[in-house]
Amino acid sequence: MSKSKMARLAVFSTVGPIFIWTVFLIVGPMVYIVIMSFMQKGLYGGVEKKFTVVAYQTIFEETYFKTILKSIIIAMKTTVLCLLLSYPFAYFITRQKKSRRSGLLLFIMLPFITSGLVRLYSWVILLNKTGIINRFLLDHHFISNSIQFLYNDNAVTLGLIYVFLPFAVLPIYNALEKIDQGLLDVSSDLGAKPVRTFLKVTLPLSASGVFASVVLVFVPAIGAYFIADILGGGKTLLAGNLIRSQFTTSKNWPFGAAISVFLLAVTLGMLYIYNKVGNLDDLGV
Amino acid sequence: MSKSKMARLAVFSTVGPIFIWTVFLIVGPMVYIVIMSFMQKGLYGGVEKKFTVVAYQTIFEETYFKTILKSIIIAMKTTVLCLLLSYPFAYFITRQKKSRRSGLLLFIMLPFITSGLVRLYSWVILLNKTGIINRFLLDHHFISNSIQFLYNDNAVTLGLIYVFLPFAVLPIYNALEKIDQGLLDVSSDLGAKPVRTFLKVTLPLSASGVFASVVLVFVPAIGAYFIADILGGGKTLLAGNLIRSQFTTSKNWPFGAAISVFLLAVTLGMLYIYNKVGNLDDLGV
Amino acid sequence: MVSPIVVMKDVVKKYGDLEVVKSLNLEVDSGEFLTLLGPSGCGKTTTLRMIAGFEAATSGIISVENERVEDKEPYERNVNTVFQNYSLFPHMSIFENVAYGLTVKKKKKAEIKEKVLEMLEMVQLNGYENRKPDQISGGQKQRVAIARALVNHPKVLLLDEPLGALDMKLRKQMQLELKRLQKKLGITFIFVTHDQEEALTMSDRIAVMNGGILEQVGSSKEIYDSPNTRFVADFIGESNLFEGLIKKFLNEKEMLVGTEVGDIPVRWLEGEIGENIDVCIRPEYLKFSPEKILHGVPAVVKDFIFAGSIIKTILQMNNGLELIVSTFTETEGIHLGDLVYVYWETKHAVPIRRKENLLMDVLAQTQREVFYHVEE
Amino acid sequence: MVSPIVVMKDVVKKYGDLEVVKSLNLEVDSGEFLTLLGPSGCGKTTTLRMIAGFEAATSGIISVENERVEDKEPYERNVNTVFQNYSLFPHMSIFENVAYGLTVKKKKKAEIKEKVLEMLEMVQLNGYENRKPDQISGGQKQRVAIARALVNHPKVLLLDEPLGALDMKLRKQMQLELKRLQKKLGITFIFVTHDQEEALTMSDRIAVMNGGILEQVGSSKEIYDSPNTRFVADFIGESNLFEGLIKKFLNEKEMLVGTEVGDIPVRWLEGEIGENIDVCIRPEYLKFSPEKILHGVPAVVKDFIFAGSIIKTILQMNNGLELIVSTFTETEGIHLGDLVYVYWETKHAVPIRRKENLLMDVLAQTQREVFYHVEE
Repeated sequence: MSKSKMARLAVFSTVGPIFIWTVFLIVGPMVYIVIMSFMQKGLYGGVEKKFTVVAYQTIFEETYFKTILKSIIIAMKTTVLCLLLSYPFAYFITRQKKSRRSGLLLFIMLPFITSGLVRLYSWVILLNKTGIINRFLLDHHFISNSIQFLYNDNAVTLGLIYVFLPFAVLPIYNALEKIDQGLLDVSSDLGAKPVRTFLKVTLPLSASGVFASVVLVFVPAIGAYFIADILGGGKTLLAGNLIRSQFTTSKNWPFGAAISVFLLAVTLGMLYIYNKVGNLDDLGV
Repeated sequence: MSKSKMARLAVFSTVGPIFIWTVFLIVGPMVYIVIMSFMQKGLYGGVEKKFTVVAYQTIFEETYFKTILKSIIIAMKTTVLCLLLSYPFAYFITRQKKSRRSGLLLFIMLPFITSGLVRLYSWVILLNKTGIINRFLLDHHFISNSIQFLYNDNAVTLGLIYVFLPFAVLPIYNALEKIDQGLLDVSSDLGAKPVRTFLKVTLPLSASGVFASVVLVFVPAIGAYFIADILGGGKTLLAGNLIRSQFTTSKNWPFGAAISVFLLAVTLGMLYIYNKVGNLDDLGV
Repeated sequence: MVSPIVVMKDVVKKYGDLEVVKSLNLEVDSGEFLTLLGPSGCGKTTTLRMIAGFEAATSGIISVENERVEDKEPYERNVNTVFQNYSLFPHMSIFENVAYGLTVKKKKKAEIKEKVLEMLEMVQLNGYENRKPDQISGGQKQRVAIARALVNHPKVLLLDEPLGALDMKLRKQMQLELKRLQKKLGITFIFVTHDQEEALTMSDRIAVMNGGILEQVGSSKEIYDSPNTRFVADFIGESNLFEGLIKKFLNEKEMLVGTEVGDIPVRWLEGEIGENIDVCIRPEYLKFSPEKILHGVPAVVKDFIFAGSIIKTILQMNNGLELIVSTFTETEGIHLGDLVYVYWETKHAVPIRRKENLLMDVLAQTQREVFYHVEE
Repeated sequence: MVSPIVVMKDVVKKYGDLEVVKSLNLEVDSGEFLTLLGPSGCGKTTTLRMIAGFEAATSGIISVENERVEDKEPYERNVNTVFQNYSLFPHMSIFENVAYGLTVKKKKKAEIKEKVLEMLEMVQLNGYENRKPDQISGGQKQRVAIARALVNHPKVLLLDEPLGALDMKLRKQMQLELKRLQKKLGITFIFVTHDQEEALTMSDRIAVMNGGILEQVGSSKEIYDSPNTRFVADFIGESNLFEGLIKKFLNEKEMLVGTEVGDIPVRWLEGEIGENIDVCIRPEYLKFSPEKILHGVPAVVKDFIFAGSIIKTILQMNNGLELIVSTFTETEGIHLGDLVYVYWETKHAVPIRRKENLLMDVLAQTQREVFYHVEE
């Protein structure tokens, strides 16, 4: 055996096991969930080893399905709004001088360095019936009774946007920054006004970044529950809350697993459609 | 005014407000938290407008400080372990053929597309006293009584690693992939064996990726509470749980805010030290 | 008289305190192939980009077809550009790339198709219209970039080192193709390069730039045979340079210049006796012989360099400086170490004014102009 | 006799089914400056990388200093490489870059410092040791890369198009510097380039590659004056090629070749009457005159191209093909459209065997060898 082959073997024998273990750690539970979703629920939690699709049928019961559907719609709203906010923001940063860009990015990322939890509570404090905004409006007689901004779908959506916005900015920024200025010059040189250049060159070339942003926002948004806890105050339930209650109070594990698998399928389906519509295969994404 | 200036003005008048609003949305609550941390707590929640550092003093009371310190240590452990797992993993992927790399990355990211919550519950199910692992060990008489794997610091650390690992892999992978193969060739050409090349070229040139991984793991790990809820079962409290209880049951908002600010300071301090030690200024990071 | 299609007057470009282009005056005639030639960082690309509209001139006037364009955006100027690194749109097919300018101008689909296919045929890329840029070779990419610009029938085509990324053989081939296209279409080409040979073979006129200053504008022959400045002599082709001062005017065509290695006969120059000048003699105009010759400069044979069609003989003069002599064939009977005498026809010894003297001229002229204006 | 320091025997490199290097045999003498020359994709860089150890040969023998190295890792081979894109370590200072090889070999600090500073002085970069690679210019980076390789005193220095990224003037200067360093240190240089002129001026010997095959190995003069194949004639310098067949052997130095444009006298070749051959005549060896000349080929003047030191006259023959004639000065009294007769000295008309005939030779030789082995 040549030395070069030996060296390669040495690398694989070190890295290989870690690699396999990591894959097991990450993929294993995933597989377990899929299996569990096709089992029967145990009486006091747990599962019984019988194949059934009851858990999936339960999803389509009206009360549950309404909640899940609402979750999906809120997650989509959140994603679209995050994109609408983060795209101009990222675009704005890439238009700045190079030296200033990382500073601006750091600035927007700074609050992200503290946990989402605290930032959410600060929203509660700002928005609740005795919060600063209500007090300001009352003091200046814009309103006569305090308004409850919290504990509804909009508050939850706002919270979701707030927590996941930084995730949307970064991939778009990266994609925009990679676009060769020369291509924009060429477009302008060939007679295209800025709006056309944006639509025909900038936007298509940043599609991969937008795709990444969609994944990074939609996926956690569809599963998030603590935001609904805090800003929805138990009145706005999301699929995440439903899942948690199946594993805790309701003790219906297969149903919890089935909702997860269902949401995963919805997510993959949406990404597939996005991919087709966006013609991302053109970009080698 | 020239047309070019007008065009630029048009862009700024569209993008500018969104930019300012985004900054306000993101930075505003942050500022509010800092201010709140220096106020007095209200009797039934809320704050009174009096300057005081009582909240910060409370942090150093033994019971609280122990929890916060433990949080920091667990977050550090999580970070280090995530790096140790993800670096070889990312390295392994970059050593593969280019065509195979994105597939491998997608594979590791796939479970991430389902929410962390469900994956955590699957761990509970695997690890608890009546879980699969215990049943396997009992059935094969490796043990006579079931072992409680859950509800301790190690379970929480495991959970943290599990949830945040994908965040650690990506930046390191990106940094490793950017390293010019020519530099590794040169090192070998000049007589350096693979290990030396790794230590002197690969590792220093991936430092920026490692830094990003540290931020992306340490920051959420120090603030996470739902993982402690699920895997710690109320027995292992983290700083995140402490913060939440101040905003909910304990109604001591300034204290909650002060812990957040304190953790932010610790985080920034750690990153500063890491930056100095790692000599990242050399890399233009 | 052909009227100039592009006029640049007192154009200055500053980046902060750095003056990249210094008061540039240039007229480009309609249908001309003009090359901006100079080393990296001489301001040639910046000049081109100011004409295209990608850079705003700090001051001065730029006009295309008698219309001032300084404040116009690139998309409002009737000039097109071919970039060095191709800059093809990676998300569009070759057809879509070439059609881009016409689509923007909202031409009819049938017309676009006809014109694009015609242009692709002209650059010998018929059949490639459905490929993506990453599916074709470097030379093909360059041809697409040229087609994409030319399909719009611009008044002026700007080319920014378009052949820089191609290898030698392909480059030569593309030079011929470009020249052919330019003649056929009669479009004005402004071509930027740092390759002197490329400039010399392709251009009607060459504008040599150095440090933001236009050193000389003229035909290849003028630039090569009668360089205005030491820089031009040194940058374009190889040259042997002597430092000296004017000693004597021999007749209306010749003068005698005193140098470290003796008095040498030089082409006539409007100058004064005692003025410091440089003398440039091209290596192919130098001859040498083992026999002593009047005004011949003694030198020792140091080296023979075989450069393909040309053999370069390196000679060292008494003062230690080296001369290069180019010949097509080996000089028989001459060996390393031989003492030879170097001579030349006087018309090939070109006198060059020193920069400081040139500056004096400019100052004098400026003063004259100031007086003129005052008198008005 | 100088013994070869690098020997490649029947070296083949395949990527999948693609044979990039085809049974290559090459010996490089100690202290020699050998250039691998060829167009993009001819396998020259792959050949270099096999010597360095970055690519494993699919089959064949590679030895350095009589020691087989095919299975050795790059860090076990006593050769160093200078890469095209510099490949300086961005996180290390210039000093640390140059010191890298010595540090790896665990030399003493004082020794390292002395050697690095000495080498930096040799490449004229003293005072730059504390800078980072991104703080120096392209030419300086290239010099650091060369210093970093040379400080290890390798037996063989491999250079992979090291000057490709530099501009013309800097490139010429670095060519001289490299040649000077090579002579001074007496290290064997194997230099890869696609630039014929660079190869001709710098090399002791040139190995011309095309499509993975070594077409010809020889001194610049041999390659230029007596190309073995049509490819070599065409790739190195400019050439006028006639297709024809051997008609008659005039004497032991000359033969008559029949072509489309008439019978022409050509240098003698060991061939048979009736054999198809190509004839190559370099543009600088062609002469033309308005008067009719024996064996002179009639042609019409189509164009004059001014290329600096050389003026190229393009002539068109009866069969439509064009000839290039190079002269230093304009040919007086000749105008576009004139009918002229082209002639040359017979020794400058080089006969070239056709590839298919060469193949026959190889086959014949192989058969002979087979017989030889059988007889043993």
